[in-house]
Amino acid sequence: MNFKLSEEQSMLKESVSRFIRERYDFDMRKEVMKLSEGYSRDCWATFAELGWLSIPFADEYGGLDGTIEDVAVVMEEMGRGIIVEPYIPTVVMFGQLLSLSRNELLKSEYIPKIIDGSCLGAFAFLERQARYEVTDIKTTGTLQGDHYRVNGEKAVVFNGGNADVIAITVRTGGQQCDRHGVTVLLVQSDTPGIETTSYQMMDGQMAANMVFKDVLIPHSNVLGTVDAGTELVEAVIPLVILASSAEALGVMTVLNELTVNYAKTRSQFGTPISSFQVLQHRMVDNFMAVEQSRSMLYRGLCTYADEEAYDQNERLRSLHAMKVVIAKSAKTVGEEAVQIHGGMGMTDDLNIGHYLKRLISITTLFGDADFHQKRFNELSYKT
Amino acid sequence: MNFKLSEEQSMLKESVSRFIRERYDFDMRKEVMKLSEGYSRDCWATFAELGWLSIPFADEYGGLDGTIEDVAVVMEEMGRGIIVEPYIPTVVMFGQLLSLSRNELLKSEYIPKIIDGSCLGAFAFLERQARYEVTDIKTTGTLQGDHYRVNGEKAVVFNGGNADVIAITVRTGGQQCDRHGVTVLLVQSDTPGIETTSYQMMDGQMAANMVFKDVLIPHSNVLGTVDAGTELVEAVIPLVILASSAEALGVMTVLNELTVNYAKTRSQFGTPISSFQVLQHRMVDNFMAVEQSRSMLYRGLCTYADEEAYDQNERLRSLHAMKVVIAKSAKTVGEEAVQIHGGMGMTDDLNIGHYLKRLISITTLFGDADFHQKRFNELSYKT
Amino acid sequence: MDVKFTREDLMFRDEVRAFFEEEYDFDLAKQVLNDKSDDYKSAIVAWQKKLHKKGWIAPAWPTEYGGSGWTVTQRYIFESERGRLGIPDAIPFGLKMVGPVIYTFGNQQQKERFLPRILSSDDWWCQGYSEPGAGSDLASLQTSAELVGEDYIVNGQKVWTTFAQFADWIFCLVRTSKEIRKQQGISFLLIDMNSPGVTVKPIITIDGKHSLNEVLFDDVKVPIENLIGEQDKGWTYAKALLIHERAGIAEVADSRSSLNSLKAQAAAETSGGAAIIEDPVFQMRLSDIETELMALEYTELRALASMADGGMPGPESSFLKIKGTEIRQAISELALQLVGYYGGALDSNLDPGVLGHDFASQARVNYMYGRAASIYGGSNEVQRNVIAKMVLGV
Amino acid sequence: MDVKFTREDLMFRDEVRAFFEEEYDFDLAKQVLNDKSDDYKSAIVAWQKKLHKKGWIAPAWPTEYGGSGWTVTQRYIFESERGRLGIPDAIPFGLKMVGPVIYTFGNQQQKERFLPRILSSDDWWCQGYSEPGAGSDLASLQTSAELVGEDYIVNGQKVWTTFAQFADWIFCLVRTSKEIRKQQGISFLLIDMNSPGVTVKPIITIDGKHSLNEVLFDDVKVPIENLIGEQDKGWTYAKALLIHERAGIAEVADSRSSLNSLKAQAAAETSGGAAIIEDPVFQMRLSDIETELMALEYTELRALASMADGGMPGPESSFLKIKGTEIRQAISELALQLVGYYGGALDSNLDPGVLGHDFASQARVNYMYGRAASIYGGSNEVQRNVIAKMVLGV
Repeated sequence: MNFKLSEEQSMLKESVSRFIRERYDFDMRKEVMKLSEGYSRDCWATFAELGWLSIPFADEYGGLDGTIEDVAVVMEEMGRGIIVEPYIPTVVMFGQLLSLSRNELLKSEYIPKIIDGSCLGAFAFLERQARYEVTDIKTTGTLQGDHYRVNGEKAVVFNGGNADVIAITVRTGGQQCDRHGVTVLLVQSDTPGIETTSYQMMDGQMAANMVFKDVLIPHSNVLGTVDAGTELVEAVIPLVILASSAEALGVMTVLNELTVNYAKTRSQFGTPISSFQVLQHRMVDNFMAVEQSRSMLYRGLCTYADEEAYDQNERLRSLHAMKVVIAKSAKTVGEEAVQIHGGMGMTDDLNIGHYLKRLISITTLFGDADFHQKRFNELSYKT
Repeated sequence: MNFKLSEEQSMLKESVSRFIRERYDFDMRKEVMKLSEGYSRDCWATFAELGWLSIPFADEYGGLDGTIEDVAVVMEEMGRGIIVEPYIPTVVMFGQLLSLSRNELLKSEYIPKIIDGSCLGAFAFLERQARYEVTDIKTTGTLQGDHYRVNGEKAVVFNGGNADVIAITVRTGGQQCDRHGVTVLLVQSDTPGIETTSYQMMDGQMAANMVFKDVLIPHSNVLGTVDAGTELVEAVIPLVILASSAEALGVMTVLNELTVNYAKTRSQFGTPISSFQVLQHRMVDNFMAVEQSRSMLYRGLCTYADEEAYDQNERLRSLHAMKVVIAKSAKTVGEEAVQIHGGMGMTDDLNIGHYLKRLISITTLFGDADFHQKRFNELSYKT
Repeated sequence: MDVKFTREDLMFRDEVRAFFEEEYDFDLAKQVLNDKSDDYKSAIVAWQKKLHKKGWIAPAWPTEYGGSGWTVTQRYIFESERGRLGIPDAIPFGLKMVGPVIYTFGNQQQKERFLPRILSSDDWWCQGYSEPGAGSDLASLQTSAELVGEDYIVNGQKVWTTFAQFADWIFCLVRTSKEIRKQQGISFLLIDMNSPGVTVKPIITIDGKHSLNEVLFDDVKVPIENLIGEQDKGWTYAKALLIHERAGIAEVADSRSSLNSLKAQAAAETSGGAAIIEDPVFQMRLSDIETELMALEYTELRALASMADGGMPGPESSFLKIKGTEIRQAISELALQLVGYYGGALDSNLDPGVLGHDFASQARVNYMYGRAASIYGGSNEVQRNVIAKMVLGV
Repeated sequence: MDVKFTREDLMFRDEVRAFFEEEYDFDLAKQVLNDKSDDYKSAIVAWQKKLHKKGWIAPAWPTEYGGSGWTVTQRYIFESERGRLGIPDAIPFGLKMVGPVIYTFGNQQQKERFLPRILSSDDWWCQGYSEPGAGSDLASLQTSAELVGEDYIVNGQKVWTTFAQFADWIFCLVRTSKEIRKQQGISFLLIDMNSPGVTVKPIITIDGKHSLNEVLFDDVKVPIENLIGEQDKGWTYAKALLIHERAGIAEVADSRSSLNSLKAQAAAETSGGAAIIEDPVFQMRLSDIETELMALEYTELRALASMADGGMPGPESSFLKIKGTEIRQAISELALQLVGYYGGALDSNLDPGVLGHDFASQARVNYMYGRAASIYGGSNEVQRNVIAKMVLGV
């Protein structure tokens, strides 16, 4: 075991870090958020140039053949900048659904476009009633000839309004919450019958409400296997939560740094507030919370990667536990950052609140702390 | 609403308080605990003389016709002295089962003896498998002629070894966990077939394991109604938990006083440890925890007493919530007292650990925090 | 101990219940209470005027100044019913803050001039305490008031001023002399918000809303008759107010009302086809809060009862503030947890209809703005210091 | 990053597993491990001798002094297997405390004299640091050592000395001169427990057991060759040890083992006819702890890996101590909760057979003695102060 970054990882890390320093400080981020699309096409082009969009894709499509650890290194740095560009929706969600789909035609058509930055993706999985149950799907896909006719509504589709292509879960069989009978389809966003309402989330990311009315999607656009879409989705979720957990780690690290620095400079009662033991100990607890989070990220990465040493149960346990520890830490670290910044922490002008908002979004993604803890319990505690 | 003590209550309080000051300080308590019976007959005689044993009994049997509030006043003071004499087992558990039983013969026989101190009681309700479910009863009572033949085992019978008479729950009908089919019987402790193993608990109270082998108990010794013993037991439990919660309050109050005083006198790093802000805030939290506990005790007393203003659901909710708040406070207050006393808090010679032990026992009695919180939830949260 | 309600108490409960149900405009409240706009202000004022007409606007005031003359139990009942029905508390700045200062420390002329318009809600007040360099350490304030002839000339900057944008008057702590002990030399001044030289600048908070403001004073003339009590003694008045005003600070009724909403939403929202309120883990999260709230309700009642009995004011206001805000924050956190993905949706400009409901964005706003509760009015850290001093004696 | 086990790692895992299963006497352990008697001592020593024979007694020592020469991953594997099987750690006073001080700061003669007998467990060591007036503030210690000829004459009192009743030797911090800075003037002395003038007095703790002692020194003669390093520099050696010894302090494997026992009991104990481990609320209590423990396991691994890479020692030992003891205490609290009424039963003298099992009294003992974990070895408050200084720089 060794947690030192490889030379390549160090270079990636430094490249993201430099980008944020030079082109994406908090004021520049504010400008990006004001753009009508809610993200910067220029920045996205730079991501492509710097190779970040190619990391987890196979060599044969022009990818870097990188691992999820490599993605995590990039995501942690992106967290430090709370970058609003749709890296997770495009590269991790949509990109990995595609990568793991075995649909060679679609892969060779779209992966190169993701890598060169010309194609944005999204994954429409959430329905109003579903909460964190990804198999709770009412949207129907009815096979008619060589097309599926899709009807239904998807909510909070990350990057849905800007995406060129969308992966969508539809029910092709079974009952509303069944694992079986789910199919993942790829659809062009300009296909007739899709009504998209795009909006900005509290964390600056874009999302959309998407209504599908008699949308025709060719059978050849099936990602994975018909009716067995749940397996594909469940193969991609670990990658998403590993990547976003790394991002959360970046966010938390910055928050702690900012908070300690603020405490050292803010004076009350004639002394820096960092001299108050109560604040010291709470900042220590926040430091430990982030270190524990980093440990869980590493544990998640190690366990996920090592199919030889760990069975599936243990691999899932580690991922659920990772989400639990990081979500709890994020809550404490984010809220304490506001508290210790006092009134300043409450202002929309300062970055603190924005980091907190991103943390909340990340910890919600594919399930909050209680959700994952209950899954963990199911896998861990039996008579 | 008014929470000032009445004149009579103030006198009771002062009488217990003086007794502890003069005859039951921590060293004297140690001597009591060394007595072979684990309590002092002399002290018990004094309790009788001072009228404490008569409080909750009806005037016609020589009682003081007092309320549960009056008992609470006494119990809070007893908590300050962590008195090991079996007030709760005798006066509250056994005594109130008897009082509420409507069995006039038994009442006129035993209540005067409880009041004059010549009769100790116990309540045998717990079975090995039952945990906090008082209806989980395997011990059988089989009616034969005008006697019940009782077979089974009761564990952790408070004061079981010293009691002259024992109230016991037996199953006279239904299945193991049924509410119906439970009967409460009164039995002389010297009845043939009872095998008692008496021992001292960690908190200095005495308890016993009691095996019943073909014990014959006359039908006239039924307390309450045959097969409807659960109702009687459930009428007494609120009184027990109100009384013991008041005791816990006394214990916690003393612990906080002792801890703050210790912190003021113990010097480390050239200053009293009470000057450390982290300890200050934790002592403040402990102070607030005890005040919240007192509020819950009062809420419990008020709501329990006022059948006109509150329905049964609300009365039960208040009692469950009281147990929850007090159990949580007790854990924090007790453990923090040890922590702030440092190594000294760990020694068996000091009183701190003994107060902690009593708190643990009280919070376990008739259900711990999680147990009561789940009952509270059942009564509170529905679709 | 007197542990039961009297027959009169129960009749009063029915009267309060009936009044609330008949007079409060629940529909209007639903529309405007969350937008913090002028509609919000007028709805609040209209309701407060109804309470005033009924004689119930100022339960804690002495009857000679317009108080309702209730027993402690009646106040408890009024608050319980208010919480049960989800009716918001009156805006505190006039009724709970400057009003008591005026009737306690003001002169006859001030009482006659200001108290009636506070009771009738004709004047909207705001509080000018905090400054950029004086937050938890309030006594460090720098806004100066120099007596020139019959007027104070006020210069400086106040910050985090809630609803200054609606206010007719502001009560301010200002520095009137530079003594060595910084608590000395502070005066308590009432300033007309329409005075020349007063500027209000909005502060947008992390909920995306405008409740807070900076208030700038640039050579603002304040007539000397607007000084409360003696010059340089303002700290004493402000502190007396802080310790004396124990009711309300815990916001028990408001927490009760939020908790009721939360329960209703948890009964309606589902996960895996089952209502979330049926989830044993979510139930524990709820009752962790609800049991503490039940305790706090009685802690407040005990404080009121002790005050009514002539008990000395102790650290109760700090206690009630800490616990009250901790509970409010805990409720807002659980409410945000409940709405899941939807809590992050829709930052501001879009029709909540996109989500099919508005309670998710509302949960986010409450959570975000609620972070301030442990900061304002003396941070919870400072309140713990106060209790440490007053209770532990350290 | 290197995230997978190698084939060699997996083979090592099998070897450790096999060794533990064959050599450890699980039955004996069950009988004696909780009684803290002489049988306890001899069982411990017997097991440590087996580890020594295998070359695994001192994984962290440099190989030249008898260390096992493992990689970080091997140490991690060894600890994981130990925790999984519930095998206790070696007694730390010789192997993890005084041993490293001797091989780092001792002279050749001291190394030759003491290290082999530490490795072979022929000497039982105890630690003489705390004093009645010097707990968290260790540097205030007063036990004096005055050099008279070739001997130090030691006078004073140590307290909270674990297993002094078994010990052959005690390593002590003593005051050899009264400098202004109290950390100066402290020396590190090795004292034979059989020296005339040494008295051991038991301290019974709130678990009712005897693990701790007072150790009194009355004109005890200690030859000068038992001084480690230079006179008056003992504080430096003690502190270096504290920062350097990062492994083990978190007691991850022991917590894992306790958690496994707790799970087994929760699967066996019932409430309302159902196993307690099926209760969703109890499951949350369990996983609150288990997820933190999983994190801590990797925090320790990261600390080891960083040290193996030559990383500078930082605040890791404080971190591991705080989290490790918090987790151990949380487990003991939940274990006590699990046993309900039985946790309070049977104070000491009675056959646990009365209860039909012994794990309930054991749960109480663990809980009670476990309260000390956040006090000893530098209280958790002091550890947080250390991190504040080293990490936050305040």
